[in-house]
Amino acid sequence: MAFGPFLLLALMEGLVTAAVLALAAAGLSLVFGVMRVVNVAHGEFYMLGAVLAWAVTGMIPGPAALTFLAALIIAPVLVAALAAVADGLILKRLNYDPEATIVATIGLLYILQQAALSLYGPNANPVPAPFEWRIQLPWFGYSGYKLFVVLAALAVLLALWTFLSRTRAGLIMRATQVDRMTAQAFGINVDRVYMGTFALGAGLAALAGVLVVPIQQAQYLMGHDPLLLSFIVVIIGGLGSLRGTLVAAVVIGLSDGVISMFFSPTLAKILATLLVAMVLVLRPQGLFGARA
Amino acid sequence: MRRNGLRVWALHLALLAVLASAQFWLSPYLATNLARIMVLAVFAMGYNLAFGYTGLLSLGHALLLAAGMYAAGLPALLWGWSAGPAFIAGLAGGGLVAAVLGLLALRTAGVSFMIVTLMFAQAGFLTLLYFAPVTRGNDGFAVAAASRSFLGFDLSTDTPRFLAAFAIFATGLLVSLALMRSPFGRTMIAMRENEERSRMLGYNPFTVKLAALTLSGLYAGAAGAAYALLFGYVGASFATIQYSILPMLYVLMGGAGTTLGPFLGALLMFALVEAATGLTTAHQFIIGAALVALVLFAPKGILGTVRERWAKWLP
Amino acid sequence: MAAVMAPLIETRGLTLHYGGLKAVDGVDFTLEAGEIHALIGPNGAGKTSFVSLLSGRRLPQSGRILLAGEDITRLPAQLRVRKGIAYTFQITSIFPRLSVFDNVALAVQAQGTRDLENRTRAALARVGLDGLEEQEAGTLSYGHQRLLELAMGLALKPRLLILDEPTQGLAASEIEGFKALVRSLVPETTVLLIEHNMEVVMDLASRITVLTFGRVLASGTPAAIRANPAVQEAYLGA
Amino acid sequence: MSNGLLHPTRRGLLLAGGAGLLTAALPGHVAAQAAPIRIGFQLHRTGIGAAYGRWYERTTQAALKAINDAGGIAGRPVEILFEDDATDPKRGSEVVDKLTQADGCDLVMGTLFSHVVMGSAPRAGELKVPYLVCSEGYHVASGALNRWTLQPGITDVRAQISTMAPWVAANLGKKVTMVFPDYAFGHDHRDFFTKAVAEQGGEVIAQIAVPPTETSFTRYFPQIPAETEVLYHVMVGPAVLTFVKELGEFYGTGAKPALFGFVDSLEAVDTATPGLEFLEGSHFWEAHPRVKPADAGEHEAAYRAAVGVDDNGASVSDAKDISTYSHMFSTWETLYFIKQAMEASGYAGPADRQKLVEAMEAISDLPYGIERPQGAKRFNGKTHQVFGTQSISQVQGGKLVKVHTTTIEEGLYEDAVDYTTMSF
Repeated sequence: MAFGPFLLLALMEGLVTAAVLALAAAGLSLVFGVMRVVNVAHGEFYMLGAVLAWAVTGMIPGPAALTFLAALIIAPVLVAALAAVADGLILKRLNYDPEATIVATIGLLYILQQAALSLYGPNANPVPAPFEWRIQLPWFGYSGYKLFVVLAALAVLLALWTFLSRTRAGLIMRATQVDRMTAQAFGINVDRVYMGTFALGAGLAALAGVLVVPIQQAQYLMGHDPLLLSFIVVIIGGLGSLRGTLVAAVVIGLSDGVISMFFSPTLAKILATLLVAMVLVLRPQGLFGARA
Repeated sequence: MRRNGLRVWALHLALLAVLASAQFWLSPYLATNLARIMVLAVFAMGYNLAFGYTGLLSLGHALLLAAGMYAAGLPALLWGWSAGPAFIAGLAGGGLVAAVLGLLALRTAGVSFMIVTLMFAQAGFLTLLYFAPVTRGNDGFAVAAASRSFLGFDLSTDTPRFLAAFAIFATGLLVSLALMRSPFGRTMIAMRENEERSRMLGYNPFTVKLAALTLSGLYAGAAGAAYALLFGYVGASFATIQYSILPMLYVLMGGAGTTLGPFLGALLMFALVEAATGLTTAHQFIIGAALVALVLFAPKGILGTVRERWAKWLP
Repeated sequence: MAAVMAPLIETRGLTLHYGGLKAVDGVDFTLEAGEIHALIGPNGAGKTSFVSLLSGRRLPQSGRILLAGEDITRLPAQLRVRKGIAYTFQITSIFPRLSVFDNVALAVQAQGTRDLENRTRAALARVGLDGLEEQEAGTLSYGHQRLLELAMGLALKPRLLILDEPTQGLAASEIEGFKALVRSLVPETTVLLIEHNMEVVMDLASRITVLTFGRVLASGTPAAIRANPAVQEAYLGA
Repeated sequence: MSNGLLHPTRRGLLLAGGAGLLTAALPGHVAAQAAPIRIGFQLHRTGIGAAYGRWYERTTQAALKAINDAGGIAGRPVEILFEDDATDPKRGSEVVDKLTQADGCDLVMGTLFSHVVMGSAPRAGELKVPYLVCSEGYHVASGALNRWTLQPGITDVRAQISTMAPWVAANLGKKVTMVFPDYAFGHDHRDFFTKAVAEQGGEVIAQIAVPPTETSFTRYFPQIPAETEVLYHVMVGPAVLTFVKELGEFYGTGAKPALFGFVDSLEAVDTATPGLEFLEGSHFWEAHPRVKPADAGEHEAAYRAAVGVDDNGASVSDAKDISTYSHMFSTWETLYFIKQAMEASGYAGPADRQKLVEAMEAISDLPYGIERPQGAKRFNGKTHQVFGTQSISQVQGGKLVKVHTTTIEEGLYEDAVDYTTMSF
């Protein structure tokens, strides 16, 4: 294939990666930023979103577009509720201690993964896309649904941004992020904010999972990759910076795609990984963070 | 630090005596597993030096384990090295890779350090796959019988294997105990407790942490080499993230920043997995629940809690 | 002769900004060996920022710092400690989960590990914390934590000991002991003292420098400072 | 062993087999009185191999029941202990240890993923316990393992591939691009197919090795040269369906090369899944045709019924639950192989393990029968590897339809090792 179309394809693929990543990472960034909790189980919420999407679309009769829409609403809500329960039962009782929450969320990761394996099984199951539309370019074909994912992710991020900057709940969240003690002194119920943040973060991961499932199928081990990449995005983007998260997701998505044009796939993966690691080494505060 | 010397050494030596005799009263199955646990405990003790004592939360220790494993296994495979030189190579491999990792990753701290170490380990894993013609990639390779002999002892047989694992474990344990009772051990702990204050006492945090991480790498390298030579297999799966989480779990379970915690953690995890696979096919659930329970009810790990409540003298 | 007589610390045009705020603004300052020198000024005058520059916790945007004639402007903090500049923190910064003994031992062993035990005990005895060696440092009373902080500084055997508000939180009875202790340090150790308690300052200091808005307002003997109208205005007028 | 307390449920699982046997065999049979033969099964219940593991377990349970119903092995009942290895080599070797030393199994079988085989075989050799793998890997016949490791249930990948090359070159095209996972299984495909197709006058013009951690593949497809006549693909793991779907989206309605794939790319996946329409007309290697062919052998129906698989290769209880049909027969056949060797050697207990391996090495012809539903086999005692026929199927109307069957002879190659000369 000629260089131009090749590049175009790499960019399109990179954008789709970036879109899914930005959604998943935005959730992680919120949790990380507001609560200072490293949620190792974040990828499992993404997986649960995908698995629940499979369950919902299978249970509800009707056209694909409708059942998918239902999944898009039901799955994130269920996952958010689950996360809220986990927060109340576990994280809150740990007082959100950074080290303890890492261990606890590793435990949660095992529990959720096992639950998915026992109740859902080891197979990778497809969920039909809400619509079947292929774009045929002169050089190659491309899934229209993938472009829809990019748009949907953008819309969700925009809504999230509006929520954080324009609503009272968002303001309270940001205030708690800046200074937990002061927020408490001003009468903010920090426990409720944390629970809400954890639920929202999980819900965003689940939403990413639902969006991705027509592309990638639901499988109980699928949470692993997005977890690693989300962490990278969050740190490169700078703690708690939504804009940084978005830019970092695009940078990582695109660089992954473009690097893979020039090297054999495994070598490309090695180089992309090292590149991101070196960015972190040379700019420990992230690309957009003011300070670590 | 110098105080309680007698009972601290007595406790450690008593444990070693019990372990040394264990091969006589344990079934062959449990004795073999005890050898495995001791090798993994060496890995965990190394992790404990970095994480438990120095406060370096690494998720890249699988890279160091694999470095030792391949540094020992590849010369055995390619040039037929025997166990002695191969083990030394593994030790050096772990230390060297740790030093390079530290030079880069220690420019970061906290969660960034965790992610950077994770990414270097991931790159290391992919590199093992990429150079499959040499490393045998994901399949790995069996270490030939000729390379599994040390001073005429066949390390693939029960007694020599147990004794070799015990010797490495005992060395690791006593070295880490001596280290923790030395001024340098105190300096490592100072990094964990208050890095800025340490700097204002004249310590260079970077070099202290680099030394701690390199030491940790020597332990991981020794464990990797020992696994290759004692159990006869080298493979890229040991470089995956699971093997970075494993020593963390052992250390947290046994008690971070305690000399005996890593071994206790490795032992209990083994017992837990054995019990869990027998009780239910959903054994991951049991492990997950145990972790959550542990962190809720004994957040400092078992020995950490014991030290806090009953035995302040535990090192 | 000039080289021998170089002041222990000399700064020239030392400047530190935080964003737009000039915390330290072109400070020229001289500290003679063997003196007890007090640094006073209203809150936010830049005292702590200034000693942070001396100790190396922060690096200045411009200006120079000389230690006995040697330029140490960009020397990392830990190397300045090795050259004899010790800093005790305004907000106590000890190792709360370590024993009192270990806290001081860390300072002692940084100078070499010979006779660690005795030197550590001696430093503790000097501040009156002997007998508390085994206690966890974080469980000490606040006053004792300040003394521990001081013991760590002393254990470094510094040429210059920077004390940032050392009497804050001490009981009146403890202050007397503290003053005696500081007096006993000179002239082997030079003391730079940031202090709000004017009684302590006037009692201890051989010279005083007044900072306001990051600049030196005045410098001189306690009597001269007391008589200085600009200082009176800055303190009493504010 | 003192830890019998810890295994109630797994033992419980086996009660079905054991109890059925007892009632069936009680009157007049000595079998009921005899101590059971105990077989350890290293199972990928969790981890990346779990989708295969589930069907390996089902097929094994079915074979176990069939064997016990027919009187067991040498009149003794058989029980199987399944132990999860998490598809991990380290745990794998621990499982071999546990099954052999703690549970007292007579032998260990069942491993699929080749890195687990590599990790476990040394331990089996040390314990001197027969270790019968069901993995397709060339690692057995290449000589990388030991005297105690055998693969009597499934043809290795080298032989499978060599039999495919002539057909591909003759029927699909001579310029081939290969897409395969970047690890040993993929490398075997790369090496042996490249060689085999060259012998047929064809040529592999590009080799695209995809990292095993990859979940999306579209960006690699532009590396497929335009002059490619045949795209040879083989993928494993949970991302297989993504791979095939994205390939379809990429080529779409445009011109595309002929596709030839190993069914590994679609194991446990329904060929009628939306998004896979473009596979229509493409060809797949199958060891055991998933959709029951018109000319299927007489035992095919009985085998499917025993395992609980319908004529489309799906679970009888759920038509969407597709089996790993081209691999799982190996556990069934391995179990019958064990029965044959144990009965031939007069196996009485662990002391006879060496005799048992020698009896296995002496086996050569394995005719078609209910013992071998996939077809007749030839076992090579020197290389410890079995050889069978292979099939090629075409996707027609969303179903895999068998169009060609190779002979056993086509897959044979020169011995690379003679394990029988090695010491035990």
